Order: sequence, then structure tokens, then C-alpha cells
Amino acid sequence: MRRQLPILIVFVSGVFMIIQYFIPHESFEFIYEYAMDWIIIIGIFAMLLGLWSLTRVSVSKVQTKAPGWGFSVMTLIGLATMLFLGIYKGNKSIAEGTLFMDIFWNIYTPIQATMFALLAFYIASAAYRAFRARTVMSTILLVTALVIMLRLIPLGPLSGINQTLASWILTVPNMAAKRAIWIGIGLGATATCLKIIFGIERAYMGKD
Amino acid sequence: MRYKNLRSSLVLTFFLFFLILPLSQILAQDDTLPPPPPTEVKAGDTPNDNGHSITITWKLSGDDGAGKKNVVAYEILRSESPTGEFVVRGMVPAGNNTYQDRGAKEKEDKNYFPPHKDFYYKVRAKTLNSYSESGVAGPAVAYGQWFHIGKLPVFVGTLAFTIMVLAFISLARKGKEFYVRPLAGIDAVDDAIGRATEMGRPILYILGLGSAADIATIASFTILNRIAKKTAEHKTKIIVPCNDPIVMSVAQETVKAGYLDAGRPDMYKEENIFYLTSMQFAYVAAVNGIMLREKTATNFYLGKFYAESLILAETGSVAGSIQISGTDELAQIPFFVAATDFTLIGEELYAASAYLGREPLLLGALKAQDLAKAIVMLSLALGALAASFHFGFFLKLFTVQM
Amino acid sequence: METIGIWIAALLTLGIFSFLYKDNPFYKFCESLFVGISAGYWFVTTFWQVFMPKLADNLVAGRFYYMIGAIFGVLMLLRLFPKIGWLSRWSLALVVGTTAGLYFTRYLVSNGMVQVQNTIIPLYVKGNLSQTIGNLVIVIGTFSGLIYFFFSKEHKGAFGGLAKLGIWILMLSFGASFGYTVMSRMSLLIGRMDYLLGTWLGLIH
Amino acid sequence: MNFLEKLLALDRRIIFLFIAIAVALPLFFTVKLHIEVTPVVRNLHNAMEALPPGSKVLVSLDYDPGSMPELQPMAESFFRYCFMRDLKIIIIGLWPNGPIQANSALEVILNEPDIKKKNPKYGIDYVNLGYTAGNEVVIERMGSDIPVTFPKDYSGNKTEDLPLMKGVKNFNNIDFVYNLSAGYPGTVEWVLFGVDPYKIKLGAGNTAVQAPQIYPYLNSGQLVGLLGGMKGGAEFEIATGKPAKAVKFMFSQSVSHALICFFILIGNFAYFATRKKKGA
Repeated sequence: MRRQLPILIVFVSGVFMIIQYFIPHESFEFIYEYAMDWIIIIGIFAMLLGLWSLTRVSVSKVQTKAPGWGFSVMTLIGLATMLFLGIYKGNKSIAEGTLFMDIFWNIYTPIQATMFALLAFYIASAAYRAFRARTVMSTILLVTALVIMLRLIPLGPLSGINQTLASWILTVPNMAAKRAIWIGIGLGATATCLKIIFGIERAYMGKD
Repeated sequence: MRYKNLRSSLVLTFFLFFLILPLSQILAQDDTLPPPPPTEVKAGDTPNDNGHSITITWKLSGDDGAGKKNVVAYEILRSESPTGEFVVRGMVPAGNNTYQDRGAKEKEDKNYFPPHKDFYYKVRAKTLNSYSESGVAGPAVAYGQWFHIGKLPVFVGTLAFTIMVLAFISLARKGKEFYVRPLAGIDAVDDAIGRATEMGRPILYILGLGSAADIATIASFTILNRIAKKTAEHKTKIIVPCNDPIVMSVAQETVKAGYLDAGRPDMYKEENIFYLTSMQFAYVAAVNGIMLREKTATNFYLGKFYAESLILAETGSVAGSIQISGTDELAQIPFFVAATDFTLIGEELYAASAYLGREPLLLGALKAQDLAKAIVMLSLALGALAASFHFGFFLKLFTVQM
Repeated sequence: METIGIWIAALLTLGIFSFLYKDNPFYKFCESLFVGISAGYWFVTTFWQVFMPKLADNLVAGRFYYMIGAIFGVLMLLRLFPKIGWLSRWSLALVVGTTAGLYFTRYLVSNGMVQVQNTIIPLYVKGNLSQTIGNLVIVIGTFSGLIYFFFSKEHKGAFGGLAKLGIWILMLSFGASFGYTVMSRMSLLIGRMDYLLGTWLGLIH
Repeated sequence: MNFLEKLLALDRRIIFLFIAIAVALPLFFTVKLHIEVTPVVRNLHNAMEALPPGSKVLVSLDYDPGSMPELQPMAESFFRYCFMRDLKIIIIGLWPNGPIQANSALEVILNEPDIKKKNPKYGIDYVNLGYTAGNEVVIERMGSDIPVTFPKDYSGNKTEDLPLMKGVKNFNNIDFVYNLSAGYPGTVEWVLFGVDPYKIKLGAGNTAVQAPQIYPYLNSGQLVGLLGGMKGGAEFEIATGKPAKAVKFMFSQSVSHALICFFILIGNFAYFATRKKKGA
């Protein structure tokens, strides 16, 4: 019961989803839509597990006065504030102009944009560190990256040649490489799906 | 023919020619004379669908693209009886000769389209100021199909691949041994765990931003299981911060199973596999902190990754961690290749679970993948040759209708 | 209010940027606040935008087959109780099984058949040298790229040579993507700098 | 450790500092950078030039604050161009944030002296119909009936009561569609569900990351033109003769790109120099 039933559920639901792809009839379409909604609903319930985990880890840091426990207090305050502000006025709580949305725009959005902008620095440092002509492979990597980057720098008469080269690289060899990776991923992913459906890959199910 | 005898039709032709035609040309200036109606209107069930749609086709009006070229659109009208009231169901711009009258399948929907019921159709050609209607077509009945003919190539592919996988797995069950070539990223895993043990520092495992439903994440679970087993053997701490509650639950089960496999269930600590937040950059901000504060010796990034890949990899490099990455997200592979020590590219991520566990069944499936790959490569080569000599049939084998 | 908002946003921006120098309390403050707020925001918006319309409204409207989803959802929560936690595997099994089946055909079609279909192109285009070369590179590149992903044979001899060509083409593609992405990453930083120097300090217009 | 070895193991914070300067400093200058208008941008501009004054253009803003640095300048230059040419603007969004982005771009443009002189009026010269959920289905529904798909505008007025919307029933009454896109739903959906069935004339602006996926639609003629990333935005500003934000920002782009290239070159120089020494 503990081991067998989940494996059976995986098999039945997996095979059903494969079959329904080939059957346009409405009866299968209906079950498909329900199943998709059930998955979403399971996800919503699971949110509580997430909140529980976050709260428990933070509270235990505060209780044990672990290093940096004060920051866990900040996390808990942030969480509690948003939960309260987002629920207390019913579904009007998250309309534009509420305190909930003010926090979203003035605290959440700028931090997010800045985290994202860190990439500008990291892309430079990664390029400096990684783009050394050690081997043929790394030389190819470095030279193509340079060619593509140079298209934004005025080079006089060379600019035209560089533009042509850059767009050729993007449309021809780049396409070939992407296709090879895509096909490989397709084979790997489909094989993994089958391994899951047939119960061969079951590490995700845990053990007793 | 409405005019039964020849004489009256001759008289009519006469009138047409000498009276109405010049008049019509004058009238055509302000476009009030109706265009010739669409002809050969046919209505029938739409193939390969769920049974709530009828397809109508017609021959274009003489003034559409030819003649006076003043037809702007066609309206499609429907009725439940040939003589009943016809209501407009939709409109297509001039130049189109087909329309799918499609409705919802839910009975409570306003736009519900009942199957197994007779419908009659007319098509109306419209100019700016006038219109003309075709004759009535029908009755037509909508019904659902039980197999999508256009997806036949996919069906054959599905069967063939499934048989290949099952065949190789059963070979593996019978004890056949399979060779797989070494993979640098996999060979590095043991060293990376050993390094963490020597340094007495924890290992960080990031499953990415995917949900438990992403295949890359599921592949990563299997790898996590093997790595957890090894860390349990080495008594090294493993930290798994998650960004999806279900992923966290599964990760807990997976790691626990790894500790059981190693015979050290007592060492499993659930609080090391925890949830942070589901929002991309907040999650990254927190993981950045963990790397620097816990001084993780080895970082694994295996699963689905988006823009955060480079932030993680560069922060890990600041912390001096050994980093092993792998993803099937094409746009992020370059950043992992540049910034981490080893990268499992695309399919290698899926192969890694078989490599790490060396389980015969998983290796068998990997062989099936290789066989399929060989078939794909053969098709590519033959297909390109066929296309060079203008044989179109080969392409049709792979063409899927949606 | 707007001025206060701009000041808060600007200070938080600086707090995150300070991480580039090194980990520090200012960053830790921003980080912990960000985690709490984002988790709360995510929970609340999912509740109002997904839970209510997908489950509550449907149940109220009498569509009781949604109860099945709710039951599996509750099973998921049983993880919190160690003794009956194993029941949550039923929900996991449903999620994983369903999506495995769903993705199987999706990957087979879009990663397999469509890619093969797009790569079946003539190797020789009459009177068009650049397209002939382009097509040749695409077909040979894809072919050798796939050789690289072959697991059953060691990369030696002619086979190894093709595999090497394959990885070179992959590297070419990675270099191109890397170089191409620099522009959009710089755009992000320009946006932030514009905010700090323009919106906040008013130094640039 | 000599200088070269130090250079090889350069503290990344030095790189960070240079990048910050390379991005920030150019913002203080207005430099006339030579930016060539590429054919894809030129085509878009030509298609819009061909619209007679009074033409109705629909613009769909399908992005959120995350893509603002790239797409907001495009939205601004588009509005500026339309007001100058007396084209009537109908704004919608397939992303919830789109109409909000439009309002903040309008706020900037309506305060520019040239536009102030023209004094465009809401409801007559431009309307914002807001956001409707449904992704590509929204486009499909607009094909048969725009006022039904967007019954009310962003501020709650009835769409049918807006003077600009008089006689606008579906895509047949729209002369040009412009789409600013950061992903799904976006330009791909506009092509598949707007251009293919309804033969709308479509131009688009995309983030740099997104743009390569859109190129095939240009070659097939389904898209009249495309602005790719900040560079595309700058080219459009040059083409319209009104250099603005994107052009200004391109100076930062060029300097920072040049800096990264420079760092890569000196990194390699140091690498080869130290290797030679070791070899000898």
C-alpha cells in the first residue's frame, strides 16, 4: 500500500496523459483539464508547507539565538506584514494604491531590479576569468563572444564586416548547436519520463 | 435556372447587356450593387477535434481578388433549419475561403456548441455598402474524433521509443553489461564531495527554479539521492535550500532515502532541506548569503535555471567553492560553462543519474537514448540528401499537424 | 509619500549593491526583508488569483470534481504529521505522473520531430553559395553536436574527431549567446543607475 | 607576485568598480554616437511613415518593470512619434503591468514641450483600454470584436463612449499594430493569432534576449520590422530624428562593452606573458 499505490498512480496518470495527446474527443479533454486543475490545487495547498518551513527555520534561529538571528526577525516581520496586509480587507487588499501594493512597488520591485542588475557586474567578471585562450575550446568561446560584443562598439569600416559576421554566427552555427542540444534534451527528457512512468526512476518517492 | 424557357432568358440577357450593365457600372462607383455571392458552399464536421466545431468552405465571390475587387469580408451565418433565422457566427477578411465555426464544450458556456445536431450555413460576401448571400449548405453535424490522424508520426515515435527503452531495460535485467564513456562532470563529483569532507565544510545542492513537475528537476532528484548517500558515508553536511514547497518535500524524501541507503538514517537532519521563497531573485539573494556564511566547499546547481545562474555561479566562485552545474535551459548553459568548474550540458544532466548510481536499469535506458539518437542522426543525413534531390516525402515522416 | 518611497527604494538598491564589495549587515538586512516580503507577496497573490478562482469559486458553483484536487491537496499537508506523512506520496505521485506523461509527448514533438524536420534542408542550393554553405554548416553542425552527446562510444579516432567538431560548434554557440546577453544585462544596470542618479539624486536629466 | 600575476588574479571588485564607472559616467554626457539604422528598424519606420495622419494604431505593451530599461524607451519614442505624426493611439496590455507602463511613459511624453504644443487629448488622440486576462485568446477575440474584449478603459469609462473608438469594431479598423514584448504572451502570439488569421500589419520591439527568436518572422514577412533590445530602440530614435533615452543609454552600452573586451584582452595578455616566462 505504501510503496505500490503511489507507483500505480504514477503509471496510470502518466499513461493517461500520453494517450490523451492523441485523442481529441471531448471526454478526454475534460479529464485532462480537471487533472491540470488538480495539480494546480495541490500546489496551492503545498504553499502552506513552504510557509511552515520558512517560519520554523526562522523561529528556531531566533530561539537558539543563532548567529544573525536578528535578520530572521526581519524575515518574519516582512512575512507577517505582507500576510496581514494582503488578507485583512478581503480581495480588495491587493488592489493598486493599497499599502500592500506600496510595499510591492517601493520595497520589493527595487530590490528585485537591483538583484537582477548585479548580473551586469557578474557577466563582466565571469568573462574576465573564463575567457582565456587556454585550449582550442576556450579560444572559440572567447573569440565568438568578442565578435558579438564588438558589434556595439563603433569600429569604423570594420563595423560592417563585424555586423555581417555576428549575424551569420547567430543564425547559422548557433542554430546548429542549439538543434543538437535540443534533440539531446528531447531524448533525455522523454527517456526520463518513461523511466518515471514505468517506476524505474523513483528516487523522488523516498523510502521508509 | 429560374427562367424555364429560352426566350425569356434571352430577353433577360438583352436587358442585362444593354440596360443593367451600364447602369451597374455607374452604380459601382458608389458600390451599392451587391457582389456575386460565394458559391459551392460546403459545411461538415471539423476533423481531428473534440466535436464542437463545423468547418465551412466556399468558392470566393467573383469580386474578391478579381472583378471589381471590392469584397472586403465574408460573414458566416448559421441556422438550425434551412428556412429558419440565420445568425452571424463570425467574419473573415476577403481572400479567405474557409471558416471554423467553433464553440465551447461546456454546456453552461454561453458559446456552447452542441454536437450531434443539424446545422445549416450561409456565407455572405460583403463590400462596403452591400452584400450578397450564398445558398444554404447543410445539414452539417459536429462530432468528436477518437484519434488525431495528424499526430500519427508522433504515435509511431512514441511506440518505437517506448519499445526501445523497455527492450534495453529487459536486457539489463537479464544481466547484460553496458559500456558508457566517462563524463568529466560526473568524475568530478566524488572529488568534490571528498574535498568538502577534508575541509570540514558543507555541500550546497540547488535544484533550480523548476517545480516538481519539471523533468529536469526530477532528473536532479535522482542525482541528489546519490550525492546524499555519498555525503552520508563521508559524514558531510548537505544543505538544500528550495524555492518550491513541493520540491522541498520531495527533496526531503530523496535525501532521507540517500541516508537510509548509506545506513546512516540517524544523521539525516530535515532542517537542512528547507524552503525560502518562490520569488526568483529573493531566493537568489538568500542563497548568496548561505554560500558566503556557511562557506560551502562544493556547490551543485542541477535542474532548471534562469537568469540567476550567473549570480549563483559568480558568488560561489567568490566563496572559493568547487562548482558543478547542469541544466537543460539553453540560454543559461553558456554562463554555467564560463563560471563553474564542470557543466553537464543538456542531455548529460539526464544521463547523470544513470552514471552516478551505475544501476543497470538506468544504464539500459541510456542505451535506448543512444539508439534513438543514432536513428535521428541517420534521418538527418538521409533527409538532407533527400531534400538535396528534391524528394519531399522524407520530410512528411516528421511533420506533425497540431 | 512618493519622496519617501523613492528614498526607501534608493537605499535598498544601495544595500543590494553593497554585496559586490562584500557580505555585510546592510545586505543581510535587505536580503532577509526581501525573503519575508516576497514569500508573503507570493502567498497572498496566489491565494487571491489562483486559489479563489480555481477552487473556492468552482466549489461554490457546485463543480464538486474539484474536491478531488482539494483532497489530494490535503494529503500533501499530512507531511506535517510524521506518522501519516507517507500519504502525501499519493499527491506527489499524481503530480509527477501527470506531468511525466504530459511532457513526454511535448518533448518528443518540439525537441525531437520539429527539430529534425527543420534540419532536413538541401545541402546544395543552386546558384546561392552563401545558403549552400549555411545549410551545410547547420546539417554538419547538428550531426556532430549529436555525436558529442553519444554516451556508448569513447571519443576516439574519426568518431572522436567528429565529437570534437561538435563541442567546438557548441562553444561557438555559447560564446555567441554570452556576448549577445551582455547588452541586456548592461541595460538592467543602466536602468538602476538612471534611477539612482536621475530619479533619486536628480543629477542627470 | 609580480604585476602580471596580480593582473591574472585580479580582484573582481576592481572590475566591478570599472563597470560601475563605465555605465554611470556616460549618463552625464550627451555624445553623438554614430548609430547606423539597420534594415529591420528602417522597415518599421518606413511602414509607420506610410500611415496617413489620423490613422489608428494599436499598441500592446506586454512587459513588466523587469524589462523597463530596454522597453520603456521604446514605448516613449513610439508615443512621441505618434503624437508628432497625429496618429491615434489605442493602448492595451496582455500583461497586467502593460497599461501601467504605458501611463508612466505617457506622463513623460505629454510633458515634453513639442508634444505640449500639440496638446493631445485623452479619448480623442489616445486611449488606454487596460489589461484583459486570457493571453493569446485576447488577440483572437479582438479579431472579432474589440469593444467586447475591452468593454471598459483603464479608468473605467465605457469603451464605446470614447470618441476615438467610434467605428473601431475589430482589426479591420486598425491601421497598424505595435507590440512591445518581453516574453509570453508577446510578439510570437501576435504573429500567430493576429497576423496570420487577420492580416494585421505588425511591428514589434523586443528585449535583446527575446529578439533572436523573433527573427524568423521577419524573414517570412509576417513582421514588418523589429527593434531588438536597447540598440534597436536607439536606432528607431535616430530614424525618427528624435534621439532620446535609448540613444543616450547606448553610450553607456558601448563604453561598458568596450571595457569588457579590454579586460578580456589584458587577461589574455597577462596569461600568455606569464606562461612564456614559466616556459623559459
